[in-house]
Amino acid sequence: MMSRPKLTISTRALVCQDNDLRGEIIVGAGTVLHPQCRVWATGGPIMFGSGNIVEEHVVIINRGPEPLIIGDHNVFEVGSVMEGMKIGNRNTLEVKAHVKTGTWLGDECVIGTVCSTHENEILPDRTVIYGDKNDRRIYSGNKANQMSVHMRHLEYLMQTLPKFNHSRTST
Amino acid sequence: MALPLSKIRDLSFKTSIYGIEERIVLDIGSCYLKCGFSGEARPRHFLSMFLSEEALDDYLGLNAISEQHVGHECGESCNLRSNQNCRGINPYEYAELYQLDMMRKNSSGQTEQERLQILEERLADYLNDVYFKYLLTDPKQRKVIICESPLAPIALKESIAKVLFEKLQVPSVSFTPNHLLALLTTGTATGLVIDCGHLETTVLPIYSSRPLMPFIRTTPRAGKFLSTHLKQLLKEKCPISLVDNPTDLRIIPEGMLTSAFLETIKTRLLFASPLIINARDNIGEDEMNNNYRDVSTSTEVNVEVWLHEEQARGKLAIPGWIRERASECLFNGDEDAESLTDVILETVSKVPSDLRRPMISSLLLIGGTAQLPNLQNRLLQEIRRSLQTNKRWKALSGLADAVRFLDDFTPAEASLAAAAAAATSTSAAGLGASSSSPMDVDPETSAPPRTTTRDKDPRKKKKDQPKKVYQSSGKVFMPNCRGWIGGSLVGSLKSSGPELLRENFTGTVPDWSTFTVVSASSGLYSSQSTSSSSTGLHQQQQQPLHSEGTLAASALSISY
Amino acid sequence: MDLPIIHYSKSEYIETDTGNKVSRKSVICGSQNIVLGGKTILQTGSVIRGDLKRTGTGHAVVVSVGRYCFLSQGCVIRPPCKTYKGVFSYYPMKIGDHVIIGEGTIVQAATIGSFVTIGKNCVIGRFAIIKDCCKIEDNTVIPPNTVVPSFSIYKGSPGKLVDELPESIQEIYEARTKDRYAKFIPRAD
Amino acid sequence: MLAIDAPPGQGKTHQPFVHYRCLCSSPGSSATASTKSSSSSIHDHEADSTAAGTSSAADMNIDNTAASSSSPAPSSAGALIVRASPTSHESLFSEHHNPRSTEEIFASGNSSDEHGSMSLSRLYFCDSCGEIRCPKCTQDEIVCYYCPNCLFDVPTASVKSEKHKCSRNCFECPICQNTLSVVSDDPDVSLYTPGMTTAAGQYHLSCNMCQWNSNEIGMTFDKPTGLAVQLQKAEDGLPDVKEFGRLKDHLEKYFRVHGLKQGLPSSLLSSIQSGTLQSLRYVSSTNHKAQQSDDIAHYTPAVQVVEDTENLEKLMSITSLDETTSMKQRLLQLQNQTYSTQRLQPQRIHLRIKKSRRCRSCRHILVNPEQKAQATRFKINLVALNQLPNITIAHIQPMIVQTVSTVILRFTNPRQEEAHVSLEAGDGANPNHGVRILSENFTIAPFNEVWEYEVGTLTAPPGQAQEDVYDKTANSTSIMLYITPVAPGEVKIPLFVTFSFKARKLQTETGSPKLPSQLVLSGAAGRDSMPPAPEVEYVDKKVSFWTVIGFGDAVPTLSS
Repeated sequence: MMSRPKLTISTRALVCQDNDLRGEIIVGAGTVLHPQCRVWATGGPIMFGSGNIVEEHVVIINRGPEPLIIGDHNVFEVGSVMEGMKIGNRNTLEVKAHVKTGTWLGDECVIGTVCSTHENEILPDRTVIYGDKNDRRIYSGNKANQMSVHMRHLEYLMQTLPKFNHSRTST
Repeated sequence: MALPLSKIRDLSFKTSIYGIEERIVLDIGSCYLKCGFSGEARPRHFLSMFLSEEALDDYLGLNAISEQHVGHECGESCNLRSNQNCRGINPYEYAELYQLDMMRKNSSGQTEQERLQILEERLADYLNDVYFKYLLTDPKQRKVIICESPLAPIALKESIAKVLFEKLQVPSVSFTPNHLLALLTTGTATGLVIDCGHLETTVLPIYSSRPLMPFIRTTPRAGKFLSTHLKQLLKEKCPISLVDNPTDLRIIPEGMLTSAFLETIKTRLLFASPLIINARDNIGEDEMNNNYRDVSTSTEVNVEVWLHEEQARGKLAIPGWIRERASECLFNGDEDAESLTDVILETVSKVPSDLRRPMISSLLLIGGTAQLPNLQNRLLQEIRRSLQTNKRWKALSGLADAVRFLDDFTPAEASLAAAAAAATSTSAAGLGASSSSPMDVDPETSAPPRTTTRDKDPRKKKKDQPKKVYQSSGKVFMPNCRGWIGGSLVGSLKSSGPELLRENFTGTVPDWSTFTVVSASSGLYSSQSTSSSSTGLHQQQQQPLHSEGTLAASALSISY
Repeated sequence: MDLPIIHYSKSEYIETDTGNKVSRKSVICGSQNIVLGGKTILQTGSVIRGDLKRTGTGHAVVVSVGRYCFLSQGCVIRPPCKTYKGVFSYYPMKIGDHVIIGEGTIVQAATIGSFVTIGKNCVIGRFAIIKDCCKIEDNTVIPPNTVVPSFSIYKGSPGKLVDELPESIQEIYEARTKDRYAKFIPRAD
Repeated sequence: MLAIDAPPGQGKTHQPFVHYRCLCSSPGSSATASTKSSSSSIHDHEADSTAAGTSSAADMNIDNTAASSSSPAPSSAGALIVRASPTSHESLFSEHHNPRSTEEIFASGNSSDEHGSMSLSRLYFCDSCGEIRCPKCTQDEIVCYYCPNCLFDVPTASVKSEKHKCSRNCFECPICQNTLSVVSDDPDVSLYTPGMTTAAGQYHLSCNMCQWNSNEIGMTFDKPTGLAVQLQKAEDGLPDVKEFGRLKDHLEKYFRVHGLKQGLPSSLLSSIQSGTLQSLRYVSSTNHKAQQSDDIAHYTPAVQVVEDTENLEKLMSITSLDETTSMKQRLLQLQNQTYSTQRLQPQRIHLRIKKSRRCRSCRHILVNPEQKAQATRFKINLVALNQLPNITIAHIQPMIVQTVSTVILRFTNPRQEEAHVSLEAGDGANPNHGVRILSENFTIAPFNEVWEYEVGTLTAPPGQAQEDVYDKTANSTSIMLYITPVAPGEVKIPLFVTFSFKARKLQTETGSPKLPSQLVLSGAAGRDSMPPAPEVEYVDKKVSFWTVIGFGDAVPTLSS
């Protein structure tokens, strides 16, 4: 095993045991890391805000020297890959979505299933990338609704996951 | 809104519960196929025929079997010749369903046969899809109306009939001329119909619902011509810059300029410029392009592309002047290919002199290329300008004030005045002539963008002056659907062109150009006239028509 | 061509009484909530999330997989979730018999019928319903709540009907899954 | 990104495959010609089946003349009588051609061109004709309609008036064509409890793919059900529908005025081709008033639609391709074919159908699914897979030019009777590779349910079978082939298979004529017309067909 990760986990966060964490990682309150996810702070630290969900097979890598700051209430669905520079709040990386190196995500973006961004770009708020050809549009839906669903989702995970999984604490 | 209007109509026409009386209306073009049921105001489906070259080979069995075709693994998705799959191989390239020179005899017999085979197989696939995937109706139950272009190759008509009768077993097929059908959607039966499609533009005068076939004229200035011109412009004028290194410019790789790519640019970015620029004689093309560039007010559009060779993202910048001027090629004719304007005026000049005014004041532009935003207004200006300035049309210059499209509005005062003036000279009832609208008095100089674009506004204008001489419904129907809608109208009235019944199908179909005789009511198709080939565009020979003896007029063979 | 014989290391796989062969290198969360029908194979790296169970209920089956199924390497079976009447919950998933799920495919469907083949690297969205006798081509995305009717071939993102399966497909898929099971044999050592 | 991939270009590698040939696509075949009178095709079938019945398994050269005089009417076609047809078929029939003789089949498909051949899983086997049928030589019929999203059966009566679209709550996203969900602003509200008092317009359609939301176009609903009706109502109230209705009235009047006999307009459409010069001159030289009656009366449109000038201006100032609709999006919006993405409307989901299939030559049903949308069972399913030996390539050596490669083909018998197979390599391939079949005649054991459970023991030691075959297990027999490719490139060979077996003939008490199940084979030889014998009777059946087998690419020489 590599050098032990340096974890700073909020007491109100839930980080499952069975996953692969490397480097310096700070996990904010209410954030949930499912088993089988991979968070590698090989360069600078990775800092999660509050209320994020990181599902299995997710890869979050920070290779650069700067810290990778992840805002609040983002969802990283199964198999998504985050290599970007910065991510705002309430973004969704759907299943197998890929945010490439050097990219910044604003707020409330949706990177659709199996879609990817380009390298080194800045996505404005409410960008959605979807479909075979990575089409883009700016959507105008109502996120407030989805926020309440997100909060309930977190609540559920906080209750259910510890029944079946061991969790980690700060090192 | 109470009961929808269409419902009331349905009742009044005694449609049965299954609506079997309603016919299938098909408009089969070289690039798009429109299909639907008669009695409906718009086609149900509008299918594009994008098909790869590779897939085309499949029809000949030249191609390798796709990888899925392996033993038991196979069979799930190896419906090799299904259109979907063919399109899937390379969905960006297509071949037109047919070519105009399909029947040209100079090509070797084998290839012609092959071409026919491909045509038939493609048609069989498309039509099978039309019935079982789109219209979802039993082909055996409904009669079929084909909106046909009068100059489409006879082989196409024969193949259509063959597929419909033999593969699908439809009870009857009637070929009905597209131009006339389109004209009926304006509520009139006299006019000059300009069908600006993909392969060619055909202009056909129709008088009292009689297509004046001898006066039909065509020009290749149409959609395909525009695509070729656009391709040239893109290649020469639009380098691609790399996204990562904007100063690094590349020429568009040939492989990128597929039909689908061009179609995308054409249908999403191009429009006809509202400004006419006068070309001096002998002006170089480059100079002209510079002129275009200088006066252009349209924005540049960046299209992101992927450069395969460089493995890099590129940006194709399409300048505004190309967007507005690519369609200029439709208005600049030469000897081989007359411009739209010239072909229209040529037709007008050839019709009997007392029909000229009714014709030029009842223009109707239809066809896929007519969807190009602002094309019709531009054409109107061009026609007026030609009449006023072009020496060739000096004889017609008196008609300049009468030029009018049937689906344009004319201000009431102007039309009243014009109608009064025209009252003595026009022939048919309901027809009149208009003066030019005040907005574009001077077609020489720039007229501002007047009424424009394909997008029809659902807002409808109230009829404030019900006693107007002109009552046009305006752009209520799309130009590319008008022919189909006409077919639907005629079909819902239980009429159509002469019907060819399945029992009597012998493999041949009536041919416009040979004026084959058809007795409509009995459905008997007599193949007396096998004399002339399909090339007879200005065929002199005409034969009498035996339709229940109702027709008194013109049972004489005449010479032209 | 015949399917190739797959040899596996005897130490890696656990064979159950009913003939299920489950890799020790697969991740099975909440195994008490998972039912495998028999003669089903779970390959290396596959994940089944039996821990995401419905709120409120006591012991409940979260994921049930039928007979002769083949879950390839790296696929993820994960029950779908939504809020219903204001309550957020995960809901059980049912997979029928003779189902093949390709490598790297992520399934969050509500139901997958019998005689279904899902290709590699597909994503089956939340609460999707795949009926009996279907094929999902490689790299297809079936968006949430989509229904795939019987005898369909879906492809693309979003997955669209591209063709129909032949009427003989049930026999073909049944024979294939059985063949696959028969050819999944321990390495002779 | 408009990333257009160039076609793959490089030669693909060819995979091994086994295809079966359907005779309908072979040159000179008449299998699809079923549009003639039905009696002749029935005649064909009759002869086919009797001939197939008489041919004994061992005898390759069937005496078909004898066959034709044997007993008529197998149970499946009991009502039909062999007639001495006056057509040319008669002469053929008295010779040995009409029932497809082995030689005839042999002659029709002896080439390696896989055009018209498919994997077994896509094919059907018509047991009254004794021939393979492909999807192209079957006739589709609609069994039932259903919505592919909600899977509800739609009664045939309402299908057309609902425009073949789902009339429940199923919609397609106008941007990405994904299925839309009905969502509420308030997450605590259940969509499934109607009758609740809810805020006005709190429901809308939303796409979970591209995040499109019907709020964007101002479309909201007060209740979450019956949305389709609301949308269709709006669609039917559009100006084109109104105008269409007006035109229909207008033209109907016109058609009626002109005394249209038998519903066909005299002057309007049937006389189209008489639009001759002669009549024109007549028209021109006489009083126009006289002609007026022949023209359409003055028409007053129901609506007036102006073009939208905004659109051209907008189009002139766009900067990205995404600001206009794609052709795909546009063609799904036939109510206006809009350029503007903001005007795209959600569309109701198109229905799908279940189909039954008939043999084109004998009209027997080959496939008949159960009527319920969700059922996957079939009442009749005569797929070839259950009736013909399934050939798989069990082992293959790489193909090297001028080097002998060994291939093992496995023949699996799906029938419950022992089968005899004889093989013959065709020589019609191009290039003609050297083929040596080690066992040309062999038997395959019948299929037995019990063997299902011992699939694990499928590897009996090879070479130990009693017959001179490579291997025999359960219901399959493997044989060895030596292939010597003569040229590089894909190696494929035509292989002629004759398959004979003793079919069990079940006597049905009722003699129901419509029960061609797998086990009931209609071919019968020398049997009584109606014996109530309860015991199982066996008849000899022999089926011949062509296959094309590909072995992948041959490499020029062995690289050492």
